[in-house]
Amino acid sequence: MVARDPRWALMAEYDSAEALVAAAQAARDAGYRQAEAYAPYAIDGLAEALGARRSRIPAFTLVGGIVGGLVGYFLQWYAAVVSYPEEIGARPLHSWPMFVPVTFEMTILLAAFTAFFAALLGNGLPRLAHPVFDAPDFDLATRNRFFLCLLTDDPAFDEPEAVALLDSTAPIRRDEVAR
Amino acid sequence: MPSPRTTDGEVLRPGWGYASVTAKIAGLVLSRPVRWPWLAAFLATLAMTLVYLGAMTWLFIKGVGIWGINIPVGWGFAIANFVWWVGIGHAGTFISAVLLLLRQKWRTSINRFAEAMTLFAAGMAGLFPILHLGRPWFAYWLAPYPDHMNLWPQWRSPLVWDVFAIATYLIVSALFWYLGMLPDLATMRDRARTRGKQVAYGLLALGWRGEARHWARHETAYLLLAGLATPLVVSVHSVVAMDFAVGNTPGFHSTIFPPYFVAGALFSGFAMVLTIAIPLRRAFQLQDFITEVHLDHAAKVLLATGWIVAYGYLVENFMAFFSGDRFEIAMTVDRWTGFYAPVYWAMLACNVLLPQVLWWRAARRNTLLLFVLSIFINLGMWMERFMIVAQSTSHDFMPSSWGLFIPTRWDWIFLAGSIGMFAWLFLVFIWLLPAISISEMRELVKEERDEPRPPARGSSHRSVQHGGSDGRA
Amino acid sequence: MSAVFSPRAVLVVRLAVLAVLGLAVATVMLFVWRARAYEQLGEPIAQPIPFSHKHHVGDDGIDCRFCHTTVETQAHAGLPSTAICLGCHSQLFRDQALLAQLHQSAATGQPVAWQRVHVLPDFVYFNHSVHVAKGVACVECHGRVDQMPLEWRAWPLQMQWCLDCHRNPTTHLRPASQEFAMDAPLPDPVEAGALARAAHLESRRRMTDCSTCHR
Amino acid sequence: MTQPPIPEAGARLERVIEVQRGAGVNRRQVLAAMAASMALANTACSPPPRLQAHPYVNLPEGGAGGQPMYYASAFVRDGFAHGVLVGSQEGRPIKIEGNPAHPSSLGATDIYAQASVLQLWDPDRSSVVRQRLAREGDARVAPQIASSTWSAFEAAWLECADALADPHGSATLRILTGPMTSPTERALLQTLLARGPRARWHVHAPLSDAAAADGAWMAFGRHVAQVAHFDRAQCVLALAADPFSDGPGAVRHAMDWSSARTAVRDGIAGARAPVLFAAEATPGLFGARADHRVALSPARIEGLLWRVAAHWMPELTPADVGLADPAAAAFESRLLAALREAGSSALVIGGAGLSAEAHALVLALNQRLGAIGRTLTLIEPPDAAPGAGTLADLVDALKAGTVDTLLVLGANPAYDAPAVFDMPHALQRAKLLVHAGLHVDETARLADWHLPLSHAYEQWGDARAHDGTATLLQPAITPLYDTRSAAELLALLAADPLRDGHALVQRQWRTGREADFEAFWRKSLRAGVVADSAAPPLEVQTARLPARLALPAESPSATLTALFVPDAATHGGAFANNGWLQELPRPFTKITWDNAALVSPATASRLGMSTGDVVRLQAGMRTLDVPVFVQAQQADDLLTLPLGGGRRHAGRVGDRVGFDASVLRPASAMTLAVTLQKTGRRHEFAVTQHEIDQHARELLRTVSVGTALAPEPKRDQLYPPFASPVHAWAMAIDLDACIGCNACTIACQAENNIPVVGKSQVAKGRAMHWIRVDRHDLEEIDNSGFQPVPCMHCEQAPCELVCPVGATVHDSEGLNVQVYNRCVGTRFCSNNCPYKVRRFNFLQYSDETTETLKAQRNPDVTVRERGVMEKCTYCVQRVARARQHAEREGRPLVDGDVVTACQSACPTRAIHFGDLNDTGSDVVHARTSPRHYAMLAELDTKPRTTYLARIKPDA
Repeated sequence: MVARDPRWALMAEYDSAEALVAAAQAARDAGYRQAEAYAPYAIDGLAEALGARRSRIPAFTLVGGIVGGLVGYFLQWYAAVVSYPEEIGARPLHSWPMFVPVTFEMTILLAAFTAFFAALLGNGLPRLAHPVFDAPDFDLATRNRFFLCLLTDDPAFDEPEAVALLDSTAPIRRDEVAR
Repeated sequence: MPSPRTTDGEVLRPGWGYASVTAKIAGLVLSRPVRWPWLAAFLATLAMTLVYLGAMTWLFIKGVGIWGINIPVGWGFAIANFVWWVGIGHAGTFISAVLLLLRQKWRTSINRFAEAMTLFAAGMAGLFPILHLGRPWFAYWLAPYPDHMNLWPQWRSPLVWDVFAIATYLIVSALFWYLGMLPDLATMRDRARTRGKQVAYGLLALGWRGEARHWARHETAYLLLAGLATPLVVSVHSVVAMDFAVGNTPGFHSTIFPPYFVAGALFSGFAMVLTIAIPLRRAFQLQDFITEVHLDHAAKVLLATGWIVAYGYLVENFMAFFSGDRFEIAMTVDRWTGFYAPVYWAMLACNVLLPQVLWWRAARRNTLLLFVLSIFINLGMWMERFMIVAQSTSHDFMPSSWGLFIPTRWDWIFLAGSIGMFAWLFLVFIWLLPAISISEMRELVKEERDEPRPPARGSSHRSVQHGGSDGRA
Repeated sequence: MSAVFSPRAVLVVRLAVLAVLGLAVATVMLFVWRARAYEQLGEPIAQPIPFSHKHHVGDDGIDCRFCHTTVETQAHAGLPSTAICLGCHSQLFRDQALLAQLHQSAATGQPVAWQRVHVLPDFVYFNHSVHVAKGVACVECHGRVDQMPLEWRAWPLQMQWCLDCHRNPTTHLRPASQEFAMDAPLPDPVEAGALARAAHLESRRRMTDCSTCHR
Repeated sequence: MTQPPIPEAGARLERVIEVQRGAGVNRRQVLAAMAASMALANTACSPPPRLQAHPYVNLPEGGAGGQPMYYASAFVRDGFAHGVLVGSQEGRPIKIEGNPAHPSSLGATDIYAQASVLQLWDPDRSSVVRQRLAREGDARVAPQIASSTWSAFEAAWLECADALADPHGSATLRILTGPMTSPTERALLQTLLARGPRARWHVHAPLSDAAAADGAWMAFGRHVAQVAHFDRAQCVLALAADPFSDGPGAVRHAMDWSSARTAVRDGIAGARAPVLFAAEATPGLFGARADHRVALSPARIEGLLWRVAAHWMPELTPADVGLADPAAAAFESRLLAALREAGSSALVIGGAGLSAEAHALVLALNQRLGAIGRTLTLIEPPDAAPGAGTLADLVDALKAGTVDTLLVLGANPAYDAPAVFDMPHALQRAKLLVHAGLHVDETARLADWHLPLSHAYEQWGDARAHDGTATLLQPAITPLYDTRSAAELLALLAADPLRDGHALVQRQWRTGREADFEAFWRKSLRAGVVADSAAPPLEVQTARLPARLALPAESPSATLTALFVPDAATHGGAFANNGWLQELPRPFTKITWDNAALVSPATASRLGMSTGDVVRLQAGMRTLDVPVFVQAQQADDLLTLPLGGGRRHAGRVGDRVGFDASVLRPASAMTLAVTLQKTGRRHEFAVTQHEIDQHARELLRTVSVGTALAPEPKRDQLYPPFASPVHAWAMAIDLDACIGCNACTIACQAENNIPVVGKSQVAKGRAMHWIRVDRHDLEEIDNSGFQPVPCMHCEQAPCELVCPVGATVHDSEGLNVQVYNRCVGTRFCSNNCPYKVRRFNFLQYSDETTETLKAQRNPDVTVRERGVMEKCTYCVQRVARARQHAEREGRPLVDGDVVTACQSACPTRAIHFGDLNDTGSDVVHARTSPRHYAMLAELDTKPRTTYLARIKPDA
């Protein structure tokens, strides 16, 4: 096999969201599949421009919620009817109307957990160390600057073309990101 | 420097850029502009917190008998405080979640500290049910777990519902809060200049780097949490209301309670938001972010919820007589004329009478007046909780067992202590974390810019006079 | 700028997190272990006089009721009084140093301070006589004392354990003739059923009422 | 009834305390563990404390315990015997039951008999002989007290005994005792008196009304004791008297009255019950139950008496009769009719506050009515003290300095003698003062020698009942301390060859029975009474009519009449150190830990006073500051002063509780004219019931005789009910029988280890009584009604629903059980209890340090710790005991096997308890009555505790 490129990516820096979105679009049109874009806030359409698929988080959350509800109700039914049945104020052992609140809370709780961790894991976080952190100016990615990275591992990556592509998007600067 | 073109719609004064917004809010934490007022408040509230912890220790040693509670009034201040704090703990999530779903721009600059307030208030609330137990060291018996006694919680008790509701609410609010703060923590990491802060914020930021797909998932999850938190907000205080509504005591046993408690919760919650926001924006020069518009909107919510609460009072009294239940009637008459009547009328004054000034725009934009009013509403809402808890039980079915609850000094210490600890936690929060969501403010900046006026150039030019250069500083 | 966390730092963080998790697990394990220790199963307990059930019951074959006189009539089985011990030991081994405390007790009127082996909390009201009357043999709760040189606790004596039997007692009953025997086998299901009917056992609900054991 | 206890009882107690101490350690360590668990949230992580087990050295008869043993004995109050069964567990007397065979009890008890067991275990009881050293100078001011021994005292006594016995000497001996009915003690006392030619006996009965005795003397020229038979009476008139609470026959009176009413209660057509007329000055239990009641000052009551008597005594002149009293006109006419109709079945009783003449007239009236021999038996007073002097005589002798040796036996004159005698100083005039008693009380502190006496349950002895029936006292436990019984002490003083109580009593009763003594002895011990020992009726001549006193002029508005009565709980101070009684709500005022001057609302408003005002009373030179309590049912211009407060040396409980009314009390009379002025100070009462009006909530219902209550509407049920397949326990309380005597409350407290919480806690609203007795003003009958309220054991219990940990649940027999060890103390159950019968341990209430108090506790009932809810359990431990007993015998439970503590104590049998599944049971019968109802039935809690409405007197 060929030795891997010592660089992780080529990176271009922009000062406006519009520029970044345009560049991302261009990269995608040029066939790049592993381009990454960084912005200080959520930019509508940027992820789509990079070709992100529709998120599956909502589906996970729904499942989590259903599981939570079932677990919650089963817990109450099992404790009150099976494990240690006791006469409480002459109410039936299985007094379902009174099991509703806890069931509801458990539904919300597990759904919330799923949504939260699905987002985190989906983003591969926590990941404290990443090549881009060593890139010049990257601390501005959380302030007011916008970045586009073309990854060297991308099968479509070809040095001269990539350089040309990035320059064509009029970045305020371009750097190489080491692995 | 109020801009000449300030209009109703403005939730961010013009002239702010990404960098300046970032610098301003991050600066509040990193280069703490206001030292002395903060330090004074911090020390004062810290002292109150220590007193509070001391009082708790004494309570655990001696027992709840140090309070004024008795038979028939088994619940006194502790539960009144609990309900009051839970109520206050509602505004935050309501603002963040509901207003987010409703796409209310004005939530942006107040949601972060409102959520923090929610967490701390709910925390204060969560303490009281444990403190008020006769044997607090067995509080964990309210949680279901397999034990060698083969015993479980009694699921029909609203107190168990409480445990689940409050716990869920605390956890979900915390997740929501943290998820929203993640990008800002990254900002802090990158703005921090000392190694220690970089590491601390770096760890908390979990390596957030603002990648486009991350933002997308982040937004989805954030919206989902908002969607889940919205019914949660309604459920939590409904469950708390059921602590009373499920009981049979005249004054407890009322179907209006859940909606009326939720409304009351928002009422007191927004009052507390104002109580906090007004000094905050003044102390930290945030008038540009928290504008009169925010206050105005909050005031309108106050007015609306205030009327729902008033309706609640009306229905309570009406139903007492309409039902023809002699016990309800006697209890209601006692409310009007009995030992606790002064509290009742003062409560009505605070919660129904005073808020009516908010019909006037001038009043809604007068920060001092709003501040005072918000405090009165907090007071009034506390008195409402107290009336429900103490007066109802003091005057129930058996005249031969009627008795009064007279608070001891310990009752007052626990009320004051919880307020002090709440304030202390909040001060710690604005000391260590960005009190306003930076990333969302950037979006706001973007949206402001995309609007035809003011022209983009102008903005960057104006931004210079803010000292917040958009170039590499 | 340079990254906040070098790969090395990340490793450190990872290890730290692992350590914390490991510690948490260890603590839980510790608590569980101590909880088990609470039951003190099979731990022989030193006594002022090293009394051996193995010798008295196993070797000599003395009936339980000979010493525990009130087991059939009262809540307490009856810890044998000094006089009962002396009933034999005024003759047997009377000069043994081991028994000095016994004679001293008889002389001074001060009881022998035995260490308790089977302890129930103050709020549990166990009644030996009823269990005996219903056909619950000694071994069911005290185990094979005839094999215990020093008495130890054979069963946890915790609520869950009591409940297990109270929920289906039938399988724990023996005929009156074998209640005080140590090695009598449990009767077959048919006979057990007959015993249960004869004993007029109360309903399962009654047997698990709180008021059955707590007052 | 079992054999007398065996000698090891003492050792047994030692052991008990040992074990208790062990348990104490245990509890403390558990608490520590719990404290740790606050941090660790895991109690299991501290290994269990290693406990010790102490066997008997010799196993007592009756086994190791677990089964209670009952010793027939008697509790002696004011010299009279109240037959009881002393219930012992593990050798410790822990609970008193009435003795069904005893004429004063018939199985029931009053509050004092119930509380007597706490008196036995009172940690402040005197335990050692005390001697005052260095008598010269004014040593008494700064006395040096040294604990001494009986032998030392005996030696000291022998010295002066010879001097006393010397026929030519001058040394004098005076003996002061309370009323004394014990044959043994009286015999020994006579021998002692006989030994000293200059010895004299004085009797001091602080609460007895001299006027009554003088009245009898006036009428018949001799002393008589009156034995009333309510069961034979058709009409009873009580004049300033409360036969349901005063005197040794009170319980019997209530019992007879109640049983005479059963036919009417059961609605049997044409049944007649005794009609009660009460003319009373201050509210009493009899008045509250009377069919016709009027509140008058004692003087006006006398007027009434003369007017009524005149109808049977033509020889009385109009001057004697006086003018009609408008206040009593209606009452009077009704009364006359009733008396005429009743004839010889009428019964008239006079009480404290009447003059001797009035008492004489009462006897005469009874005689003219023909009541004597039918509803009223006159007997030789069991406590007659022929030749004995009064306290006044003794004081004169003391002041004259003619008393060398004064022996005070079982009396406390330094506290309870009227202040006019200036007893503390008078006593110091005696050259040698010897005091013997249960406590180191006010008198003991002045004495040169204090000798500790044994409690009734620690000694062999005997005493007579109100009708003269003798009871043998047998010890249920050997003395806790080095004490002697009164008989043993007298034997010592009289240099009797016998010193042991057992021998002394046997000698006393052997005379005349040598033949079959052993059989007699066993029989009497087991029965608790000596058969056929009741006093024979006296034959009296026709009563001489007294001369009418000049009617006292209507007192000027500034002066009021003060009436001295024994406190309704501390009984003149004798029980002041008894926490149960101090904390017992007084029947009418519901005051605890206090006594108060009662005034009528009219008088209060006239003088501008309200409850809690402290006023200064003045009579002659003496003044006393007392807090006022405004009480309806009180006669106008009358001030009731309860005796028994303000003890100076009662003990840790009784010291300085309330005021000491004897400061104002005159030498003999029970009334006194006083002037009153306000001090402007206020006093806080600890009251357990603030609201007397029941706000038309029909909690306490009344019906006219023969009519039925409207049946409760049938309510639809959302859920099918839970069945109680085997037993279904229930209680029915007959409000027509209840006289509000509080015996149930104390019985429950004794049975269920209910802690005493103290005045400040009661004032906060934290009294712990499991069964409280509510009093309501009933407009419809213009009188007070009493309603005992235990847990209702609702079938649809609101408390259970809201408990988050299932600490209060229903058991299969329908008991609403409270599982203390599961309770975390949210108090939601109490908030949700419509009847407010739940009680909470807001602080650590139960005493875990005082050994003797721990020894009193019922081992079958958990001692509740701080933070736990508790309430009436229907005496679940008694249910369990009965069940286990039946199961050992292989038989089913039958009606009457289970008797709750309140039920067994009740003097009127108002409480019915039993199994609803047993169709023949007493409680089922009660629930079929047309008077049957459930309190707050509209809440549909389906209470198992229900009530039978009180029957209105027919107008």
